[in-house]
Order: sequence, then structure tokens, then C-alpha cells
Amino acid sequence: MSYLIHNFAALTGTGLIKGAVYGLVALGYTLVYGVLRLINFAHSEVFMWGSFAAVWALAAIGAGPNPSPLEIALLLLVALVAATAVSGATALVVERVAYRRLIRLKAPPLTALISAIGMSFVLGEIMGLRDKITGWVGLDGTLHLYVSGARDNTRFANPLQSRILFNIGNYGVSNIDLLVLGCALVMMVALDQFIRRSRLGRGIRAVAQDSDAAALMGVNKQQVIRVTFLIGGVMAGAAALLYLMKFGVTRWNAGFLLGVKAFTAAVLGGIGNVRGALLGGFVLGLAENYGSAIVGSQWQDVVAFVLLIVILLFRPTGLLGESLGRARA
Amino acid sequence: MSDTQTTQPAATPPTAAGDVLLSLDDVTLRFGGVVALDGVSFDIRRGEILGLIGPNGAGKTTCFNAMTGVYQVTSGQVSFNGSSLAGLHKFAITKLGIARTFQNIRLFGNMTALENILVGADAQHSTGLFSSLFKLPKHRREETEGHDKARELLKFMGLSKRADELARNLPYGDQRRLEIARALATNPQLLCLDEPAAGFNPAEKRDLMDLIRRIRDQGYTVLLIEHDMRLVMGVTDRIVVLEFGRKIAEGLPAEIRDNPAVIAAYLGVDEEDAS
Amino acid sequence: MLLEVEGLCVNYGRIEAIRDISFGVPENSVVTLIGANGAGKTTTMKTVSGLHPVRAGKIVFDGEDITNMAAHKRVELGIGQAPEGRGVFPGMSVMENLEMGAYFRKDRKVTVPKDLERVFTLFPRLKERASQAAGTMSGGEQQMLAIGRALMGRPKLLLLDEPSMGLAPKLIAQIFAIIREIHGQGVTILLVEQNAAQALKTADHAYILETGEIVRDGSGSDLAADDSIRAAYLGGDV
Amino acid sequence: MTSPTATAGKSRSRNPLVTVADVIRRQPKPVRVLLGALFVVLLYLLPLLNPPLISPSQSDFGAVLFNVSTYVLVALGLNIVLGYAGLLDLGYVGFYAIGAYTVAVLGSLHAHVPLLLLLPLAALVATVSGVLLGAPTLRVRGDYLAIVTLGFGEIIRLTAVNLQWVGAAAGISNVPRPPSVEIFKLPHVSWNGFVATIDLDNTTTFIKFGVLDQIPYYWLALTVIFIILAGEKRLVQSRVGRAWEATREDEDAAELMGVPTFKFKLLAFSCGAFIGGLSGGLFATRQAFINPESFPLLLSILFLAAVVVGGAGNRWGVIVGAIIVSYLPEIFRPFADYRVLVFGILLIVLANFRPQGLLPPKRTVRARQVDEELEELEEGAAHV
Amino acid sequence: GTSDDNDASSAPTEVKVGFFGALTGDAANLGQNIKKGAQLAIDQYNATNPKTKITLVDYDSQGNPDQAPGLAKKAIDDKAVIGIVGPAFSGESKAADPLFNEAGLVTISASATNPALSTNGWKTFFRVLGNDASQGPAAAKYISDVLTAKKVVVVDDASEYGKGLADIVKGDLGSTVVATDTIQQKQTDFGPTVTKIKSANADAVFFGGYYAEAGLLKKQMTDAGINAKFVVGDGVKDDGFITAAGAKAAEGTIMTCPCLPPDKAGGTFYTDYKKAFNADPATYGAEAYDAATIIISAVKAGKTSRADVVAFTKAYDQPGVTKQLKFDDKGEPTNVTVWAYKVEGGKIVPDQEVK
Ligand SMILES: Nc1ncnc2c1ncn2[C@@H]1O[C@H](COP(=O)(O)OP(=O)(O)OP(=O)(O)O)[C@@H](O)[C@H]1O
Ligand SMILES: Nc1ncnc2c1ncn2[C@@H]1O[C@H](COP(=O)(O)OP(=O)(O)OP(=O)(O)O)[C@@H](O)[C@H]1O
Ligand SMILES: CC(C)C[C@H](N)C(=O)O
Ligand SMILES: [Mg+2]
Ligand SMILES: [Mg+2]
Repeated sequence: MSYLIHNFAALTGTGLIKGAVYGLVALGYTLVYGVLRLINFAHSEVFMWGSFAAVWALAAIGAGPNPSPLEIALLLLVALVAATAVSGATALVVERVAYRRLIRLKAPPLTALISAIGMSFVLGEIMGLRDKITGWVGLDGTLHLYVSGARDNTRFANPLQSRILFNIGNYGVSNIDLLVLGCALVMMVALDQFIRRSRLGRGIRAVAQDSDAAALMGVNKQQVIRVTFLIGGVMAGAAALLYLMKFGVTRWNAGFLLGVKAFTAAVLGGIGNVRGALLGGFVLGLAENYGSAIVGSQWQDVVAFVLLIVILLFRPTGLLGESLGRARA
Repeated sequence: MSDTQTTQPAATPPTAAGDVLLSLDDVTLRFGGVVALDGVSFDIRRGEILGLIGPNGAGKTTCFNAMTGVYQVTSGQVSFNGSSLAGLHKFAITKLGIARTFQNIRLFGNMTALENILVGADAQHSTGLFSSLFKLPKHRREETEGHDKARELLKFMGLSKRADELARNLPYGDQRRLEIARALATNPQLLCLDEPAAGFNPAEKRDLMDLIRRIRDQGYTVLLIEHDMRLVMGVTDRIVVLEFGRKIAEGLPAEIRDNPAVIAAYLGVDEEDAS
Repeated sequence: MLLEVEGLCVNYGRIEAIRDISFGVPENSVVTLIGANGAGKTTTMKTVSGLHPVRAGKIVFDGEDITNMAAHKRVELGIGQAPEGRGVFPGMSVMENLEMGAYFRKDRKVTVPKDLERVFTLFPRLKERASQAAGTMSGGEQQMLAIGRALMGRPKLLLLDEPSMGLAPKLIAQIFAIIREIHGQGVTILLVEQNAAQALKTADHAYILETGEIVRDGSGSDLAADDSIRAAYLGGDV
Repeated sequence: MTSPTATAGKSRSRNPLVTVADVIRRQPKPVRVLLGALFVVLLYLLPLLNPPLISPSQSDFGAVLFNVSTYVLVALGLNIVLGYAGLLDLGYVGFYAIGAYTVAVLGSLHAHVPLLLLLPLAALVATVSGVLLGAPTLRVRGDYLAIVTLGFGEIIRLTAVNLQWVGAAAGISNVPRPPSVEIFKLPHVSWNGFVATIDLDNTTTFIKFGVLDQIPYYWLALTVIFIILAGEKRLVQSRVGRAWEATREDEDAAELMGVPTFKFKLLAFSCGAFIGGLSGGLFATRQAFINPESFPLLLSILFLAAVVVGGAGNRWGVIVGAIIVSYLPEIFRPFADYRVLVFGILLIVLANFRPQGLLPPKRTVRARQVDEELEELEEGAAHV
Repeated sequence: GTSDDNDASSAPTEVKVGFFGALTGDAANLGQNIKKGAQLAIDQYNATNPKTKITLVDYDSQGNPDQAPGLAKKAIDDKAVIGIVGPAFSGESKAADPLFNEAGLVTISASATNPALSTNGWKTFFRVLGNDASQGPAAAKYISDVLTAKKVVVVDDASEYGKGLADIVKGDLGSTVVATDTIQQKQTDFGPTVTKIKSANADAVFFGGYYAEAGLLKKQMTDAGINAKFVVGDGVKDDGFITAAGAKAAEGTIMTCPCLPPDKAGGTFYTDYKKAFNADPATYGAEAYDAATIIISAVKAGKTSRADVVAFTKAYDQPGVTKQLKFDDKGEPTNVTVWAYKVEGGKIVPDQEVK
């Protein structure tokens, strides 16, 4: 316990950062769930593909050893564009391949879940087999830089060196910490406002609640669904870059565990609720850290899941509830 | 209730108003700022058909919900056969003898018509894990009994041909009738119908009226919410009128028809138009 | 003709819900479809608004063939609908539901305040409950909301599917008055009703639908005077 | 994901599996009984017959069949929870793990209880844990339940990883085997192309539970499956089964029709846990070694896939699904590294072209036809 | 399948040797490098055009003990398999070896180091390297004598190997251990562990586990401004560690390993390996070469039944490229060395032998 108190700042800091990444990834789950009432199991792979896009973009540019601040900013921008573009595109592919037909047929939600699970395997395996697949077409030599060690950790050549800016308690807050936290907050607020204020946002909510009635209001359901996947994907891409800056490596299966956590965060906050995703992310990140300080870090996931169960028992629709609404009994 | 005479729970003569079956005593129910029921009191007597009418949003469905345990009342008391229903589970209230239908049909869409009714009949059964695993005599007895009752009800409702069709594929009118059959299968003393004629044309409404009378003649007590005045006036023994969650009138159909408050609040001036 | 339906056939799987029906709705008229349960009225409405696919036949609106057009595009052309079962957005407030009605309009900024005013005058209850979640409104209140919402889109053709269902008698009278009023403002209306007496009184022209086929048509007053129609759909005396 | 079996049901026309099932259903009773008996005998003999095409080229057929039968068992259990009661359980592997650990901990690590006692005990412990988990959590609805159960599965696994008392990450070895009786030896059939010969050198001892020959384990599992099937069928055709279905369709309405939904959900949950625990126990004794990595979240997902791909709510369907999910990867072994990829593609294809599962739940003929035609029509419609 | 006795009278024209270890998965580099050693020995033997050819078959466990029994069974079922090089990791050894023992199929591991493995009475278990009962104390000794650390944090990954090794190190260091922590395999965020290390103000951290997690842990330590020396066991001794941590963060990490620097291996091993694979031999390549050599010798001596190979191995006493190859009655080598390596200039280089 005294350990928790002494290291409170550090545990809080790292917990918040982890939570921010959870939250950003959770958005993808929350949005798709909100609109389609479907768990997009392949979202973790959308994240993973974005992380590779960022890695490769910088590898392709081949940044010099000591970039100037301007260069750093540019490099990061390139990585961001690559990650969000690829994640967004991957999300659209998921929608097209795994969902579109099933949505049109109004198939049982569980079937869509299985389809998404299949998609998740496919996307993960393509990345994990990229050496073999490119080998097939004889490109592995040319692409060696990108495809070697397909099942191993791939390092992100972060142009921004981690530097501790100031201390809070015993926690050294680094430039990367601030960047990650700041970006996550800004994106989250922007998205929340978008959903609440914009016309398209209202369209998304309408489809979520009654897609036939929404069509009668002139809402293009197909488009709304695509936009939803796209936004979720873009957010996952941004999360992927932040994740890389903080943790430094990615891997063909990097999305899986993170995906489970992010989904948990989404539910914790109230699935279908944009603000809930961020809140859920933070609560989960902090709970893991505080929990591990109290009962040992090997128990951190257990702490997180126990907390989740307890919270759901008392607030059966998550901390903030489902904002996209429920019908009357 | 005897188990063998399943569709005749009470042997009271049809028209004579019996003892008080259900009573609402100063019931208030709030949703946040909205007062859906505001000190409502009335009784339902055994064997009667009581109409519950009132403008939209007056609190009629909320009344049903308060009686069947969907909502807990904010204050006041609902009692059935003299004992309070407060804190009872929905299924327990059903078992005590209150059954209902829904304003928006809520059948078990992927079960057949027969199965829907069997679920209702099971309300009074007690077969559990072991008796069904080992096909104990109790299980067998209840199964045959349930099936017999279900067939009988299907016939009563004119749904015999539909027995093996999925509920969700039945035409709207049949769905309404099936809901009533399912409610009857629970062997209720009080049957609550929430706008059973909504979406029916006049001919169908006439059939429904007959049906409700026949149900009452079987000995059930009926509480009916309905906006169609010909139906309400034609079939009910007594009427309670709500407005803004308050009871504004109670009496015989003829009295209600001429009650100025009811006309102002509900019927409108031109009664011809309002049929 | 604002709306022309020709040889329309619609199926639910193997079930033929609509078999080869043709009818027209002239500009600035009220046309009603009457028929028993399951006759195919709702199906017709859904097909016109694009919620259900056509198996055979043709739908022309304002001179444009819309047979295979997506539902949301038809809205932009000016087809509005208050669907059966109301279809309000349960988790949105009453106000947001009404705003959704003008979702597709480019001139939202101008029209919404005016139209809101109009809907609130028609249905004061909606104004009182502007911030209540639509899903918690009573059945009749939701019906008002559905009609009000359809009006927010200023449709050229308004499809009303049993607007009086679940409404109190007094309100039913009001609803028909409203229908006449918006008709007076130049809106064309296709009305489906179980309340045939009222519907025929209001309509310029009426079609009788039986098990997916049009069996008769004529002016509202003619049909209302017809004995066989009276017996079958107006119920006579009870 | 509010209700796992949505209303609009669709399956493509002329599903061969359905047709076969219908044809069998139409036979007179004695014929059906005879066919059934023949089929059962065939199932027991299957690993000895080693039929070409069916038996995988690169793995031991007996072992594969055992693996398939544990999946079948698990799928039957999960089908009660998911298919009948409509409870989405993403942590089903937790019960499987509890069963396996009960057997391993009490049979090897801390005691030496004989296996024949351990198996029922495993089922019992899993059932109790099902009740303990279900009692507080089953009030949570729909997808929230999914995440709660997912959390439960992970808690079980992580506890196993970190708790020294159950062997921690290192796991438990020397799990006891069922007692052998060794009465006689049965020769295998070996195939040369399509020519069968009886291979007297390659025999299976009836009944010797060794490490090398897994066929007796398969027989054991198969027997358990038949027992479970019989019990499950009786349950489903009773008040219990109807209550489950009604709860799945509309929980509030069910409650208002007198169904104590909570009680029945808990019952479904514990029945599922019982079967899950039993199959976990079988797995442990066959495997002889277990560690927490035997029970990853992914396994829950594969179980789920088995049930959904086969057709949640239909016992024959989920059996087919379980066979597909556990057996196809064996067939795919020649694809080596591409196995999972191929499997993923297969899941997508199956989901998209058989959205109701390969053998959807029993529906009346008419209902099915409506669905099929509707699907065809909608596919044809030029709606974008 | 059943009876596994082979008729040993006439030498077959082909036998198989299994390689059992992670060839894919998170710790795949380790397995791949070990396999190459065995492959080299077998290729060299086959090149002499012997009467009985040997093929090396892979049993890819992905380093996952859960897969091990199934794979072991597969190897056992294939009657042409007369010996196994591996299993490579301790965890999978524990899961698979009981089966090999029951089947009488020899296993010679070039890398599994958990001490308890040899205490199960398995008749078929052999390994050609020192176990963690020597590696652990060596690491502890290095920490206290060479690094003269006063405050040490010991972290493990809960695996059979990692936890086993960390526990030994902890025991040996005694009171200088100020904190311990356990992480999970496949985990990527080590925030709480890093916080613990930082708050303990440690001057050395020992990690028992594999390179994938070690790399991430070290990077996050460095990012958090921790300068403590990072000491790890053989499971981290792979370039994958440097990839994961980044060369800068990896610099200065100390790795112990009961293995000889490959260039110190006897004979022409080093040059042969370089020629065959166009790369320097990595961790345990030479040991695997030795392990395979023992089975090859058995074949050369005409011992091609499983039982004969076990007996042959038991009695073996010949010089290998890493050491004199001879086993005690538990299957442990009689001759062991432990070396310390360090990361210097982005490469793993030998530091000194720890005695
Ligand atoms: N869950 C709820 N939250 C807030 N308000 C509610 C809720 N349920 C009902 N109300 C309000 O309570 C009032 C009574 O509703 P109720 O459904 O009982 O009306 P009703 O008399 O059945 O009307 P109708 O004839 O239109 O069905 C309505 O104004 C409704 O908006
Ligand atoms: N989703 C559906 N699946 C199968 N059949 C359907 C479906 N919806 C409607 N039908 C059938 O199509 C026919 C026409 O139904 P429709 O709803 O159009 O009738 P309606 O005239 O609107 O009746 P109501 O007065 O009850 O609203 C009916 O026989 C009905 O059973
Ligand atoms: C390859 C080695 C690093 C394996 C490790 N020594 C173990 O016992 O698991
Ligand atoms: Mg109501
Ligand atoms: Mg209709």
C-alpha cells in the first residue's frame, strides 16, 4: 500500500498513457457497435496494420541519424498519414469483406462476429506470413527490408527521442508521454463533438437506432456504415502511431491483447458511447497499474477484469451508459 | 384453481360483479419529472370487463406495467386478491394470476404458435432439470396437460391451422390473437389487454368483441385498454378514465359517454368523427 | 400524376404480398388505400419509399423512374413517410427526432425553426416533452412524433401508414383535420387507414386492396356510399 | 448483438445437410433406429477403419478423432448456453480449464484421486463455478454478458498462470489415465489406394489407455457424447428448453409470461459449465500434461465459431460445426504455414454463405422457404 | 499406432532425426539457430554418402508447452524417427519428455536449462549443456562481483525456464535483492514493472525469460531514465533482443549462457557454419551440432533402433566441438562452462567466462 502511495505519480502517469491508447482503439469498437450492434473482432488487426504502415513509411524514407525538430515533425506526420490511411483502408476492407453482405441479409449478429473473427485471422496471418507470401511472387528479395522476420518484433525507428521534461513526484514526464496523452485527448474531443454536432454524426446515431426509419429521413445507411468503419480505422491508425512511439515495436499479433483490453475499455465506459471509450480506457489503464502495485504486476489483468465485472454488476450498461440509446420495454 | 378444468378458472356467473380481484390504491408512479400515474385508485371485480381509457400518454400502459411488476410504484399500493404485489417478480405475479398482452406485439418470434402457448402454460408447471432429464411422471403429466391446453386454446382462438408456424410469420391479426391465447394459457384470473384492436378494421373489431365476451364467459376477468369507442362501449361493464395520470371518471359506459369531462379530454365534441 | 405505380409485384420470399397492382396519385390530391389486415397496404408503402425491393413492375415519381432507387435518395426527391409502427429514434430526444426529419434538407437553417413551430402548434404535447427520449413516450405520443417528423422534411408526397392507429378519438379527429390542412398547403398525400370511414371522407380517390390485388377504386364519396364497401370496411353498426 | 439469433433467418435453398436430415426424418421408425445403430457402430469403428480421404494424412487419426470429440462435447455445452438460452459466453474455455485443472490438481499435483471419480468431480466443480459466476453476473444482459464471461475466462487462465498451487505457468504433468482393462486386440484396416487390408501388426488394445494409442480415449469421449446428447434432448423438449428459448427471444416478455428467467439462465449456464468441465477433464487425462496456455481466449472463440458455423440452437448443427472447426485444420495441414489463413478465409466464406449456420435450428418448412426466397430476391435487387 | 520396437538386424537406408523446438512464434530465433547447428551436422554426414541417410524433421512447438505433447506423439508415431534434438525450451521439455520416455525415444537437448528436468527419472533425457543450477549462480556472481551491485531487482516471466532461473539468482543474491516482479509472456506494456524498478532505485536488474519481452522491458526502462545494469540469461541471448530494445537501449546488457562463444568451438565448426549459412553461428548452434553428432555416431555404429540409440547415448564419451560429451546417470553433461556476454556496438560479444 505504501508502495502505491510512493509511486502514485508514476503509476498514474503510465496508466493514463496506456489508457489513452486503449481509449483510442476502443473508439473503433464503440462506433461500430453503436451503429451495427456488432462486435468488430477484426478491429485489432486494423490497428496492427496501421502500426506496420507507420513503421514502413519511416523505413522507406530512411530518416537520417539526427533529424532537426522540423524534420522530426515532418517524419511523424508522414508516419501518421501512413498509419491512418492504411488503418482506415483496412477498416473499409473489413466492412466490405466481412460485413456488407451479412448486413444486407440482416444475418444474426453472431454470424457477423464469426465473419469478423475470420477476417481477423486473415489480416493477422497475411502480416505474419508476409515473407512467405512475397516469396511466392518472388518479391521477398526486393522487399526484404519490410518482410523479413514476419513473426518477430518489428522496430519503429522513432525520430523523436524520449526525453524527460519534468518530474511529477517520482515520475519523469517525457515529451512522448505528453504527446500521446495530448493527441488522444484532442482526437477524442473532436470525435465526440463530431458525433454530437455534425449532420453525419446525427445520421450515425439515427442508423444506430432504427436503420429503416433513418433511410426514410434521407440517411444513406451504406455510407454511414462505411464512414463509421473509416473513422474507427483512422482512430486506430492514430493509436497505432502513439503506441509505437511509446512502446517502440509492433508485431503481427500486436493487436490481439490490446484489442481485448480496448474492447473491455469500451464496455467499461458504456459501449456505443464515445466519451465512455476514453473514460473506460483511463479507468482500465489506471486500475491495471494501481492493482499491480497492490497485488503484484502479474495480477494486473486479473485486477482489470475483476474491476470490469464489478462495475458491470453495479452499472449494467457501463460507466456512462449507452449513449446511442435503448428502446422502452 | 383445478388443474383439469384448465380454461375455466373461475366459476362465477358472467355478469354479476364479484368480489374485488385487483385494486389500485392511491398509486403514483414517476419517471424523473414525468408523473405518469398520480394517485390513481380503482378496483377490478371478479368476472367483469373493465375498460381503461384516456388520452394518449394518460398512463394506461403504465398502469399495466405497475400491475404486472414491470415498474415499481413510487407510492401507493397494488393488491391482488387482497395481498400486496409490491416487490414481487414479474413471473411471480403472472403465477399469481395476472396475464397481459402488449401494445406492441411481443411474441417469441422464432417459436411456433404452439410453443408460444406452451410457454404460457408452463407458468403453472414446475418441471425442472431432474424431472425432465429422467422423464419423471410429473414431467409427463405436465407435458400432456400443457399440450392439451394449448391445442384447446388454439382452437378457441381459431388458430388450429397455424399451430406449427413460427409466430413471426403469422399475419398481424393472428399474432394479436396468439398473444391473447398465450396470456390465457398462464391460467390467469385477470387478463389485461393493451389495445388489442389496434390496426384492426371494423369487421375484425367486431370479431374481437365477440372473442372478449367469450373469454369473460369462460370466467376470466378482463381489463381492457382500447381507443376504439364502439368496442369499448359495446363490451365493457364499467369504465375508468385517466387523464394526465389522474383518474377523471369511473362508471358505466353510458355514464362515461355523456360525462362532459371525458368528452372534453378524450372523446372530442363530434362523437361521430371519433368512432 | 405525381406518383405512378405500374404492374407492381412484391414478394416476401415465396409469399406474394403484392400482385400486379397499378395506381396513380395525382399532384395535390389525397389518395387512400383501404384493405383488411395483411392485404398488402404497408408493403405497398414500403415499396414506394424504397424500404422493400420490387420484384416486378415500375414506380415513377415526378416523371422519374425510381423503381430501383435507394430509399434515402427518394427522400431527397420529396417522398416522406410516417411508417407503420412509428419508427421513432428511441434514444434521441423528441427535438432531435424532429431535426432528423429535416436531415436531408440543404436549407435546414431556415426551414427547421419555422417547421418546428408548425409541428409544435399541431402537437403541443411534443413541445412539452421536447427533451424526453422518444422511446419513453406513450404509443400515441410516438405517433404524433412520427407524423411531425415527416412534416419536417416538407415532402411533396407524404405517405401516411395508419396515422390514427393507437390514437385517442379526439386526436383522430385532429389528425384528419391536419391531413386536410397540409393537403391544403399543397402536399400530396397517400394514406393508408383502417379507419375507412374517415379516410374515404378525406380522400379524393380510393383504392381497395384485397390479398395483394386492387379490387376496386373510385372517388372517396362513391365508395363510401357503396353498400358492399360499407359492409366490408366500414363495419356498419356494432 | 442483442439477441444472438436474430429474427430474419436465412439459409440458402437446397442445403444438402438439411435435405439429408429431412430424408432421414421421413423414414419409418424401425428404419431410423436401424440406421442410427449402424451409424453409431460405424462411429466407434472409425479410427480402426482409417477410411482414406477422411483420415488426415499427417496426423494420427485416433488423436484427431479424440480432439474432434472434445470439440463436439464442448459445442454441445456451449449450444445450451448460446443456442438455446441465448447467452453469449466468450469465456467458455474457463469451465473447460476448471475441469482440466480439477483432474490434474486432484489426480496428480496434490492428491491421487482415481480418474473415474475425477471426471464427475471435474464436471461438478465446473458446475459450481458456473453457478458462482452466473449468480451475480447473469443479470447483466446481452453483450455485456459477453465481456463479463470473457473476463471470467481470462481470470481463470491468469490465475492458473500465477498461482503456484495449481502449478503456475509451468503446468501439471502426469495427469492420471483411466484404468485399462486390456481384454483383446483389434486390428486396424490399412489402405492402399482404395484397397483395404487388415493390418494385424497395427492393433489397438481394448481397452488400454496409453500415451501412444489414443483410440480408447476417443471411445470414452464418444460414449460421453452419447450420454450428454440423450440428456440434452430430454431437457430441450421440456419446460426447461421452452423457457430457455422464450428467454432468448424476449426476456421481458418471457418474464411476464411466468418464466423465472434468471433461474433458467443460471440453469443453462451451469448445464453448459457441467459439460465444459467434463470435456476439460477428458482433455486433461488424454493430454497427460496441462498448463495455462492450453486455455487461451482464442479457444473460447473457436468454440463459439463451432457453434455458430454449425447453427446455434440445433444440436446436429453444432456437432457439424465442431467437426469442421476442429477437423479442417488437420486437413489443412498440407498447407503448413497457411493453415490459419485458410481457416480464416473459410470462416468468412461460411459466415457469408450460410449465415444461419450449416444446419440451422429446426424451423417449419414454410418459414425456411420464406427466408430463402427473400435472400435470393434481395441479392438480386439492384440496391446500393 | 502401437508397437514401437524396430527390427535392428539390417540397417535401413534412411532414418529420421527430429528437431523439436520453436521455429515460429515469439522466441523463434532461438529455435531457428539451434536447428541450424543440428542441420549442419546432418548435412555433413549425408555428404559422406553413408549407407543410412538421415533426414532432419521439424517439430515446431512455437515454444508453447501446450503444443508439445501432441508434437511428441507425432514424432513417436513416426517409426523412422530414432532420436530427437531438443526439446529446445524447458517448458516444452517438461510437457513432452514424459511421452518420449514412455516411448523410449532419445532426446538430446542443446538448450533446455531448467535443473529439475533431469530429476524425473526419465531414461531418455540427455542434454549437452550446463543447467541453470550453474547458470544462475554464475549470473549472481557476475552481478555481485563484477558489477558490485548493491540493489538488485529480479524479474521473471513466469515460465518454467524464466522463473526457475530467476529464483536461483534470487536465492544466490540473497539480501541484495530489493524487489521482485513477474511479467507475462506476450505482454508489451511494462509500466508497473518499470515503476517498481525505478522506485527501488536498483543498480542492477536481472531478468529471467526470453528475448521478446526482455527487449521491450529494457526499452521501457531506458525511456523511463533507468540506468541500472540489465543482466539476463540465455533466453535473451539473441539479436532479437537488440531489435526489440533498439541498439541504444540494448547497449551494455549482460547475458549469461552455459554456452561457448562459437568461435571457440573445436574443429572447423565455426568456418563450416559460416560457409553453410552465410552467418555467424548464434546461441546454442554449436551445442546442437554436438547433440546431433551423438545420434549420427549411433547411426554410424549401426544402432538404428530407438532402444539402441538410448543405450548408445548413455555410454557416449567422445570430444565434441563444445566439450567432452559424456553424461552422468541423470543425463546431465559431466563438463560445463558458463560464459558472460555483453551487448556492445549493437552486437552480442563474449565478455568473460564466469567461474
Ligand atoms: N420510462 C419512461 N420514462 C419517462 N416517461 C415515461 C416512461 N414511460 C412512460 N412515460 C410517460 O408517461 C406517460 C404515460 O405513458 P403511458 O404509456 O402509460 O400512456 P398510455 O396511456 O398508455 O398512452 P397511449 O394510449 O398513447 O398508449 C407518457 O407521457 C409517457 O411519455
Ligand atoms: N416480414 C415479412 N415476412 C413474411 N411475410 C410478411 C412480412 N411482412 C408482411 N408479410 C405478409 O405480407 C402480407 C401483406 O402484409 P402488409 O403488412 O403489407 O399488410 P397490411 O395491409 O399493411 O396489413 P395491416 O393492416 O395488418 O397493417 C401479409 O400476408 C403478411 O403476412
Ligand atoms: C533456447 C534457450 C534460451 C532455452 C532456455 N534455456 C530454456 O530452458 O527454456
Ligand atoms: Mg399505451
Ligand atoms: Mg400495415
